Amino acid sequence: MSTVEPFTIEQFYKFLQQGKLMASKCQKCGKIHLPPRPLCDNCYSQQFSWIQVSGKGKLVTYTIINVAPAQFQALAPYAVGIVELENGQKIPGMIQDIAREQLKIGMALTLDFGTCSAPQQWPAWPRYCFKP
Amino acid sequence: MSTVEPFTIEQFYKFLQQGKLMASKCQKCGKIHLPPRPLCDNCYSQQFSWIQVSGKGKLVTYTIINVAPAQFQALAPYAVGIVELENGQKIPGMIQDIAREQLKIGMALTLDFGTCSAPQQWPAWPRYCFKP
Amino acid sequence: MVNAKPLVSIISAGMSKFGKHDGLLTRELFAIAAAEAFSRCPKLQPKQDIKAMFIGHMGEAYEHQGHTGSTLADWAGLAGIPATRTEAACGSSGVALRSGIYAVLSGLADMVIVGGVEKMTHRTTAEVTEYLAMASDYPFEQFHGITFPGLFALMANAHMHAYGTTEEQIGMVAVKNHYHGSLNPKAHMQKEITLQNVMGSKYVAWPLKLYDCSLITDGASCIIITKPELAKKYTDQPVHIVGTGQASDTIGLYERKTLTSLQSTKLAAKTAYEMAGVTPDQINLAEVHDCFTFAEIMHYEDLGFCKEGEGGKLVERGETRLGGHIPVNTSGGLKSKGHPVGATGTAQAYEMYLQLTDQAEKRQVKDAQIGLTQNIGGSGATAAVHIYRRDQ
Amino acid sequence: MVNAKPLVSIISAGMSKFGKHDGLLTRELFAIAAAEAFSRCPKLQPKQDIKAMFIGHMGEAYEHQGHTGSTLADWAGLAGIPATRTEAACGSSGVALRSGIYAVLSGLADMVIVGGVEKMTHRTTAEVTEYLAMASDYPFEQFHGITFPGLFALMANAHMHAYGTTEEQIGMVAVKNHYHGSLNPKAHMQKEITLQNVMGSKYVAWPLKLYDCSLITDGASCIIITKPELAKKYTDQPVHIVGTGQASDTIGLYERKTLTSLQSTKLAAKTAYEMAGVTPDQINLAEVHDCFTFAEIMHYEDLGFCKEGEGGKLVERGETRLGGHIPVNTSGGLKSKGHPVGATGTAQAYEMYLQLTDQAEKRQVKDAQIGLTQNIGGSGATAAVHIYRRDQ
Ligand SMILES: [Zn+2]
Ligand SMILES: [Zn+2]
Repeated sequence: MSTVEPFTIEQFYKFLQQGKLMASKCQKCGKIHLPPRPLCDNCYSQQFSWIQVSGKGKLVTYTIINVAPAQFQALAPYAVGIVELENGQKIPGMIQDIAREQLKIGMALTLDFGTCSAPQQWPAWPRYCFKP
Repeated sequence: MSTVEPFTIEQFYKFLQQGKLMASKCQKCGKIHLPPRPLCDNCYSQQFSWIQVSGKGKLVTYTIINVAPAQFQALAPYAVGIVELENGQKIPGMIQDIAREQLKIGMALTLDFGTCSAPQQWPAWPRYCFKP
Repeated sequence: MVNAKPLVSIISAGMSKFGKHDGLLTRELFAIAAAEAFSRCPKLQPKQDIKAMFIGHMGEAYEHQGHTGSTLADWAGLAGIPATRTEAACGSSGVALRSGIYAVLSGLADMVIVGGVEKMTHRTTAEVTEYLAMASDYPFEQFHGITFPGLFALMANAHMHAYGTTEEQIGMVAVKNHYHGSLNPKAHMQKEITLQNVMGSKYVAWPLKLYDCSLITDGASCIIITKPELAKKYTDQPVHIVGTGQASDTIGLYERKTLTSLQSTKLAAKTAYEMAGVTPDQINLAEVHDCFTFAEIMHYEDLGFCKEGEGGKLVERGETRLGGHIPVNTSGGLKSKGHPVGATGTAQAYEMYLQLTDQAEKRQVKDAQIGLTQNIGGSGATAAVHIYRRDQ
Repeated sequence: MVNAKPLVSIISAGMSKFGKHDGLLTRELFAIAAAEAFSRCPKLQPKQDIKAMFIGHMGEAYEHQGHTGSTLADWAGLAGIPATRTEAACGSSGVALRSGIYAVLSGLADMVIVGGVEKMTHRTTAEVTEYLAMASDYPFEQFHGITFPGLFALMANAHMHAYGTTEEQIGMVAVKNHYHGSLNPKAHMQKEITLQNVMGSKYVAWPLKLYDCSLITDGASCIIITKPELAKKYTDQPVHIVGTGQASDTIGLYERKTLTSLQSTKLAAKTAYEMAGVTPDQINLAEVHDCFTFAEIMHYEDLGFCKEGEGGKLVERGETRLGGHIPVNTSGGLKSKGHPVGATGTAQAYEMYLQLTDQAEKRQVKDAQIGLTQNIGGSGATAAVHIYRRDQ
């Protein structure tokens, strides 16, 4: 491709829809941004490149949402957590396909593409989740 | 009645529902508040009494709303204006039962109780309007 | 004896009863708080003396009413003065206070009213939950079904894992704050609860239960601040603000280096302590942001009231209970006094004003000289810390 | 020659293109504006130098995202600093600027970034109309079906009745501002229109037509201000702010003594003029709040550019057009540059920065020394006026 996709959150989700977990790398200081940012918060550069990162990581913390927002009530109770990926970036998301008792800080989880989307108006992004 | 109704906007609308246009009068400085206020903005007293005021007044300014909020779209186009009542207080509202060409700044109008309510959730107040 | 130079001085304060106020609008609720502040200070001529207003207000959705700075100035009888709404979620009026201090120190406004208000109970719990969620990151938190209690639950779990903090210790914060609230006639809930009540309540977001959550409440609060050299013209008993700190952090909890403490609190506290020339052990009492019970434990640590990881033990030993070494949330806190979000920051300052002028009645802390308030927004992307000193 | 003492000095400024930015979030849009301000000033080290942020942002509903002060600090690479969102409807960032000036003058923050942002175009017109309506009084205006254009239409009708101002004169504001916008590469609309275009467009709220209304636009803007004595360390060409005024009025239009002028503008302007030691006839150019064309005519009068009732004639004579006696809205104004509400106040300051450093290219006002910006909220319950001076 001759044009580079914009370094935006929307583009991050578009890549997810294509089955790719993408981060941006600052061309000046090397910092990896996940999600991408238009301005490096380390060195203020606006020059980035896309890198594909591994969806494997470990669970940093989790909780079980019992009282859910209207939009998610059909799914409750559900587990959410923050996962540290192999490249060191942390992202949050729902955790699926695991019994509540088996959730453990430090356990291995893998990002799964687009299986737990819920209907909505704006924004029309796919929703990833984590699985064992 | 032994208890005085609270000097609130909600109470103002409750009185309207009873067919009464009520204002509050500051017991310290005499300022008439329409709508009522819990704190006199002239002298900072919190002591008031209710007074009934005339719904007759004259039109200070008006416009025709062509592009209406969702809730009012069925009524559009409709006239709204600000009316100065006989006691000198000004209040806004819809103007009904008059052809657009007959609207004139300075014309006499009278407050009409509860004929142009539109459905809604919060707040459950009756909606007054002005008529020739 | 701490003798830090005052930045500004509080000459009066007002607060509505916190609770359910059917039939009152935001503007009316705030006018009630302003009325108390005005009448408490007979020498004050509000129209002549007050030069600016900063008001914390979080949610324009509750009454479909934004532009609340000018709205509240109008309804407080102050139309004309510069009136500014600040919003930093649950930290909205802590930030209003900070902004008011800037204004007094600037020399452009000798006297400023700062306050906050939220009218919430006329909306359903589902609506309130939705409105409050706006304080957290949309694209990676709200979007993935992470609620506001959920964010604090994520931190609580990390803290329990790292330091062995227990659900019982977390629940003890609720018991303590309800005890304090039972002594505060303006608190939303004025009855004591037991640890069994807390432990038996339903999970909202494990490990946080219903009784670990602050209340949905209507309320308003304000204080009037002025230059220290003008304060004695208005009152014999001013309370001095000797330190102020405000800090931010990433909006997303997930982007932070640690999940067991808030860098925003630490940064704001460091600034405020240094400005005041005070160390944490010199603080006699504090109002901290117990939006969820666990948060209070984390705040103890971040504010230096105990070592990292020992917050659970601090509450367990009763040191933060009235009569303890450092009473925290004598007002009842957000947990028992209630949490009308925009009003919370200046309600903390209101409690400090009462305590440091010996007007706190049944919950008065004896011989308190120095107090601290800490107000946060969202999951801690904003923190405001202020340090107060009794007039000497 | 005016030589008023600077309050603060602008050392840099940034602004996104105003327009439709599909696929960008509020935070990303603001980061783009901040990036311009940072790169325009190579000596600036943002993390080390910038001590606080004030950000105008009106609507949390657009992205279900409140708490935007800290959010934007984070995305501008400034997480950690005190970051405060101010909201005063369409006047949100004018008020942010005022708050930033307080902060610099306070001595607590030597350098402050003030800005504003709104991302609007991803929502439907009905949604935007609903969100904007929150700026006006709910219980007596919104509740009775009075829209935002409706409020200005009520004022326009009163003005036409009192002074004989004509619909054509009102429309000439649109023609002039579109001409100016055609010279601004960052304007949303960059094409000229004719008076026939305006007069032939559909009524929104009589006498205001579609072409009398400002645009629904995405955009962000910011400026960086510091103490005057520090400015030259960062740039050879600072612009000085020599006057600031902010005022409020009743939230309800109906409660005001007059409907043909805004007391908030008059009060804010009086304060700013006195502080600057400047009279209206010394103003060389101005950016005023033309949310609706009629408003600009009223602002001419309230700011003292002409006598009461003569605003219509001022625009008719071309005096406020580029090349005229006092060019107004050389940027294109809200009408042609666009009105991303929270961004508007500091976008006005951005234009003033360009003009007073000779960077306004095709729309440069020759020999301009003194400029003024006026930003209002809602139907005028808030006004912020600032006066700028070229460095000498
Ligand atoms: Zn970098
Ligand atoms: Zn009175």
